[in-house]
Amino acid sequence: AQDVTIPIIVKDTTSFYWQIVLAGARQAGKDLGVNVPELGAQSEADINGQISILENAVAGSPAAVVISPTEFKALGKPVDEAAQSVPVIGIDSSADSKAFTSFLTTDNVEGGRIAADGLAAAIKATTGKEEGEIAIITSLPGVGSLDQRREGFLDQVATKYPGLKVIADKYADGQATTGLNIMTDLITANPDLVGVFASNLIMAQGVGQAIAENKLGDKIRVIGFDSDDKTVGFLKEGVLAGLVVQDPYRMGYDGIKTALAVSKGEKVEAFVDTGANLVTQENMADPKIDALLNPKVD
Amino acid sequence: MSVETTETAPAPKRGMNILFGLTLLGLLLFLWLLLGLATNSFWTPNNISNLLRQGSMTAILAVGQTFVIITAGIDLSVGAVVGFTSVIVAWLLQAGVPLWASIVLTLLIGVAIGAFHGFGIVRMGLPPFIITLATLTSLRGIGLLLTNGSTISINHEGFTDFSRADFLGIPSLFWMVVLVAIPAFVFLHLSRWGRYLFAVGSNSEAARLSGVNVTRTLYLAYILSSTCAAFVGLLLASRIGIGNATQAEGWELQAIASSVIGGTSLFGAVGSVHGPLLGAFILATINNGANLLNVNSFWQRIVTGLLIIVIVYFDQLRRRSSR
Amino acid sequence: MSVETTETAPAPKRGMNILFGLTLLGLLLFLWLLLGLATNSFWTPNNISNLLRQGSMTAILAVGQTFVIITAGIDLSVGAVVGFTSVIVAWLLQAGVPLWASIVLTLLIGVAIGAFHGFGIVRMGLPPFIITLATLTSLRGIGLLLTNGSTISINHEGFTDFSRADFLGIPSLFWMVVLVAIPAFVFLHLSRWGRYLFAVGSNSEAARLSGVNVTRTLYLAYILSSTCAAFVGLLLASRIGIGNATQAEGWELQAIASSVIGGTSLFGAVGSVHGPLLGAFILATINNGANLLNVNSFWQRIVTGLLIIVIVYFDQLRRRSSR
Amino acid sequence: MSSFEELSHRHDDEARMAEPDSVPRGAPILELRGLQKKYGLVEALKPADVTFLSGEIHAIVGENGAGKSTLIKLLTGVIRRTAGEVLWCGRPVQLATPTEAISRGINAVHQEVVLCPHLSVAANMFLGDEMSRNGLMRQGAMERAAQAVLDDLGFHIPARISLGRLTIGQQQLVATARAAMRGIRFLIFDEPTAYLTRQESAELFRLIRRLREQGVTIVYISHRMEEVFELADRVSVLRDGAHVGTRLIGETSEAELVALMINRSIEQIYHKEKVPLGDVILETRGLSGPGFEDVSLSVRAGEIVGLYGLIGAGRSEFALGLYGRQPLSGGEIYWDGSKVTIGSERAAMDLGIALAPESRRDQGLCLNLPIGLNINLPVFRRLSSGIVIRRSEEAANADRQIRDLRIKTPSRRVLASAMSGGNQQKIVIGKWLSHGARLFVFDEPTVGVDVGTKAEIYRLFGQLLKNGAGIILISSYLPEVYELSDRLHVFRDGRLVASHPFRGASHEDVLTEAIGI
Ligand SMILES: Nc1ncnc2c1ncn2[C@@H]1O[C@H](COP(=O)(O)OP(=O)(O)OP(=O)(O)O)[C@@H](O)[C@H]1O
Ligand SMILES: Nc1ncnc2c1ncn2[C@@H]1O[C@H](COP(=O)(O)OP(=O)(O)OP(=O)(O)O)[C@@H](O)[C@H]1O
Ligand SMILES: [Mg+2]
Ligand SMILES: [Mg+2]
Repeated sequence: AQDVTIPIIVKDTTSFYWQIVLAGARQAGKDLGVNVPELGAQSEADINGQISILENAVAGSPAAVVISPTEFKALGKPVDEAAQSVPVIGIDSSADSKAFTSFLTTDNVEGGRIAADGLAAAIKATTGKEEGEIAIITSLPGVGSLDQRREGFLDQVATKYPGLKVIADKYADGQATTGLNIMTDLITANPDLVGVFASNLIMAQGVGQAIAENKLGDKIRVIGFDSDDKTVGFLKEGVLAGLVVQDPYRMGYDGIKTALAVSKGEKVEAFVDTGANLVTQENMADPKIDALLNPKVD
Repeated sequence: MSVETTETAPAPKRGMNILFGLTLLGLLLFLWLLLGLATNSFWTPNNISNLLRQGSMTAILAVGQTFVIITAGIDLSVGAVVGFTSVIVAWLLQAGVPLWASIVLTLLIGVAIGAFHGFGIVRMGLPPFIITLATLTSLRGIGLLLTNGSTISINHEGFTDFSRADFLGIPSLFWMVVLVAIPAFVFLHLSRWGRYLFAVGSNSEAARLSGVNVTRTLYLAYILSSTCAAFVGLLLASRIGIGNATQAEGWELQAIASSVIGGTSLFGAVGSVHGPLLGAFILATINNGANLLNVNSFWQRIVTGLLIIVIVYFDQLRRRSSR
Repeated sequence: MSVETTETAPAPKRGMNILFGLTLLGLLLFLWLLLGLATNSFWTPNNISNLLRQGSMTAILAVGQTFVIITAGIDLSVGAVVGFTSVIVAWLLQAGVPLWASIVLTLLIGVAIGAFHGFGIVRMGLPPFIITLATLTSLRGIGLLLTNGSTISINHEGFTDFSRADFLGIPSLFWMVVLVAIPAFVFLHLSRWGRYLFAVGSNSEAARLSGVNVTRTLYLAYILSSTCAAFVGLLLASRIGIGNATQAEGWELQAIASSVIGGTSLFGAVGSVHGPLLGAFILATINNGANLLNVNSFWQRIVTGLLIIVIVYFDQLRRRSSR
Repeated sequence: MSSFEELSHRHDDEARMAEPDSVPRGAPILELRGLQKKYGLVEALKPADVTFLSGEIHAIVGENGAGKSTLIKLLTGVIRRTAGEVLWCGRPVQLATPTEAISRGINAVHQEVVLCPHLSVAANMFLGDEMSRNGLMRQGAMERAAQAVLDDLGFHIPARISLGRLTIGQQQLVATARAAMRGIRFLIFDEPTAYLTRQESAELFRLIRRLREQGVTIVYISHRMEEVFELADRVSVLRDGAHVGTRLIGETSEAELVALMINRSIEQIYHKEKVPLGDVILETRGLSGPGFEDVSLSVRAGEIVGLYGLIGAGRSEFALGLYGRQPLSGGEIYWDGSKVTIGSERAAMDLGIALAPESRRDQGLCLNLPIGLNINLPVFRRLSSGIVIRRSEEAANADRQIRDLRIKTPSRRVLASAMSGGNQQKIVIGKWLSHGARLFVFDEPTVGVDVGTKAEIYRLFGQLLKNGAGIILISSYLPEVYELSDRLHVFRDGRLVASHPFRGASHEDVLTEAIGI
């Protein structure tokens, strides 16, 4: 019955964030009567894998393709090439291509800035001033969106918060345990540490655990990125000071919706920003934020 | 690797093992001394606790791995087993299964995986590298399927508090190492089954002709390795408070490296229990020290690689000269 | 492991190699037929092109890896070398070095890495597993240090267009496989150096006493493997248009799996050039088919693991029965 | 009671508990009825009926590949039979696993040493049967017991060191001691003297006779006829996998056995070509290296120079040093009168030296590669034009050696590992015959080789000599070196202690010099 096929290609199917994107897309498929193959590489670092998946998806002659390019430059030409046979809709991140018919992104650089603002505010709330030593922990090197968050964060700190000093700029290996170990060692080595930005879900889990273990939630403020039960729990307990949350569900849903419209020849918005929000204990009860924190994943 | 005597690790002299253990211990203490001089924070009780915690899981994996390597095999699946069993225990606890039952069931899954490896190697004649590589691939898939790519939070306070607890001032995680190491030592060095592991690794045909049940010995080695991994899965779940199938990626290589740094020969028939323990804590010290010294994490990788070469090289030298 | 005949891979009878090649080819064609029936899109020229492109890089790595495995060694570093050399070529091109020189220099880096492995194994007496594991760790670190953890864009149009180009309707990447496979075949199966690889893998002492320069043979094997990896690094850089040190993670395991599926024995002295090629394209077909059939990517992992077991098992069976 | 008997007694009790049967001395203890073994299409053992009597020494002889080792492996549970029946004390038994055989008191010293090189001598002797108390091994007790047994048997081997540190010969002795400890009712020796010197052989014979006195049934396989006549009560002959007869030793002769074995007669085993001696090819002056010291000798064209000595006397080490395998620490080598340095095996080969090494498993053969590849390995350079190998010549060369040496194989593509011990030895020799050289070093060339082929190999020596080559013959088998050498050197403790011209001293003198009393 569903003869319209619109595949969605995410960066990493093994991550919760992308599962929410897929859930949104799945729901859109159900609502709109579109067949939505859910594709994606198994690591955000696997660029070649995503290119192959894009090639395979295009070979199936779908009505359109929704993709979240894993690396800006690398996916440029493959997207150009794909766009020659099908309309391509970008979500989440951008690629070095002008061939996207429409684009729904959250700006990761902006996300990094929001995190910096959130961290500064949290530090001010504890110590009374926007001053002190802070650190950033990145889950994996060489991942586009994480690089952008780091860049946004560092830039914002440098320009807006001269009192905050980044004393450690660490990379882990994608493992929560490594994040945990790095954090405990940072605590040991830097007794004056007041804030940390853990720039994705897995790092927020590991870092949160280190803070919880050492009961330092009121001394070291941590801003995480993205959310799940665990990190929301940490937020409630005050272990984490805040989470930068995007709207992955909407990205998935609207991505498919836009793609369907494009395939029917309708006119669509060329650029949509789905936004990123800072979630703290104060605003987490907001219905809008609550919806972001509890997406309908089935 | 069947016909070469030249390639087999030269058999160690009596007492050699102990001597090497002491050399390694010396290296570890030297590193600690150095870090104590270079940083103010190294010799704080807090940091020592952290260090012991950080090395514990790799240490247990390395001991299990050593049993397998002594039989001239290898177990590439341990990292995947850790991730998978962390999912299993989280899932069981979430489903309301009592703690003790969850733990027992998770360990049994470890036993089952090990038995499957034994089956593949003994009955199907597959090389250990291949069967454990296949399990590695499949287990991650099954774990991801179970969780649909996300993580399962563990809300059992007692369980998650355990990894943070201390006993007699020593972290409970390190006590778990002791709990594994003592029976492992008795098994490997004092019991006849341990000797059979060495015999099978040295010359399985000779062992078979002597009436050693080679099949059972191999099953045993792989079951022990997987069960250690499942145990580490429990500890990991307790430590990070979640079950997640993609965790512990690459830990198999760390475990193998620890074991080899600890003097285990990948050609089989040479190894001990204390060696891999020291190896694991040497690696943990390197990471801990690098963090304390705020060394760029990329340098950390480079140094780890070089150190593996240097340590194993000196081990070889020492063994060769002692022939 | 000096006295075991039972564990040595039983060697293939006359024509056995060819026969096994045919069985594998049969399996590949069978998969293709099946996918042709199950999907509309499989047998489109576009998809076949995709498939050929997707299998190419693993195929080249697997051929290089096979040389090493035949000598009873292993090269865990190839994935890291791919990532590292992608950084090198991007860096050179960015620095304005002419294309040909960048390519030559990158390949020379591959040669140097292989020579270092040879040195570690022959002169320092390290097990291949360890030295290549150490390089794996260190190379990623060096690559990350060079790029400071980010990526280097390649703006040389001719270079990045190459991987997308076709020649005679066949993707240029696949032509690269042909370019590697033909000399590799001549080398391994028709030249005396190929025979020496087998002899060293079977019994290096016997080979040495027969006048085979074992040292040189081992150097050669590891240099060939690393150079193949550097070549794949070039292809990858061309395909993704960037240099990034974290790319190609885990490709070493894929290459080893392809090689073993293609009938190479991890005990050494058994292997061919066509086997790993077929193995790589079988794995590529599984992934391609799974994508076309919209199989959940987690299932894909599970199936890949199982398939490795099944294929290697039947290979063992066939060899045993043909004794 | 000696410590050795005590230990075997320990087993005896266990065995008696497991197996209440016992038969009177002289009655059948083990009977084979139509016992058969096939490897695929190869019939390694055709249906055989043989009866072993309790307390006898039963020799088995036959050509290489006749099926002797196969028979032994069947009896010790190493391999499973294809058909037939085995009666143990009159009752059918499976003998499906080594454990079952051991539990009945059946054990063997196999042709190839099968022990664990990484374990200590004591651990090897007790492997699978450790002394333990409360689940923990009694390591000290085992070491003392093992040492006592070794001392008792007159083997001078420390029980605590790793087995891998011993020479092959010493390892063989450990295997013997171990088997004697366990095979308390039925003990099989598969060419036990192959790597032993005469003195050690004598020790072994004393042990075998002592075991017979204790009522143990002994099966003794050997290619050395004089040993068979010295030891055995009865002898069975195998030919091409078939049992062709059993004789009482008193009622047969060497000629009859040989005729049964090979179905043709050989006039003379030690065939010595009289070749006029030519110029000196090789001379060493005060050569020293690991394991040998100050060795000066020379070899002329047409001359066989024999090196005799006990295990570990340093002859193999000398050969390996000469061949460039191990660095020399002193002395000079002259080739055709001019001083040379030999830095690698290849350099030695290029000079014109060929070495057929001592251990075919460890040094001689690539076991899991085809016979053809093994034979051609030293000569691929000659068989190649440019990059590629000339495949027809490759095949022709291998086939010629297989034919000339009568290697029993359907094809050059069969793996070396599927060959019997003697046939493997022929491959090692064939490899060097095809290479050709001016100086051949043969280290224990006839270990495990049957009489017919031995004669063949000696004839080949003659051929080489006539072509102007010289030969260094290393052998622990005194009759061989004694009868063949134009000049016989005796090694002891790494030094050359005596030299004799052809038959220049008696066997006894040579032996005394080797032992050094
Ligand atoms: N694993 C095997 N596969 C195939 N054929 C085999 C195998 N083992 C032995 N054979 C064959 O069985 C036959 C008998 O071999 P066996 O080892 O019993 O000979 P043998 O009498 O002991 O000879 P030798 O005196 O040379 O040791 C030989 O032709 C040999 O090639
Ligand atoms: N690498 C080595 N370094 C030092 N000594 C060695 C080495 N290898 C062997 N030896 C010793 O050198 C001596 C000579 O051994 P070799 O094997 O040459 O004796 P052989 O006369 O050939 O006796 P066999 O009858 O065992 O062949 C032995 O005592 C041995 O233990
Ligand atoms: Mg035999
Ligand atoms: Mg010798």
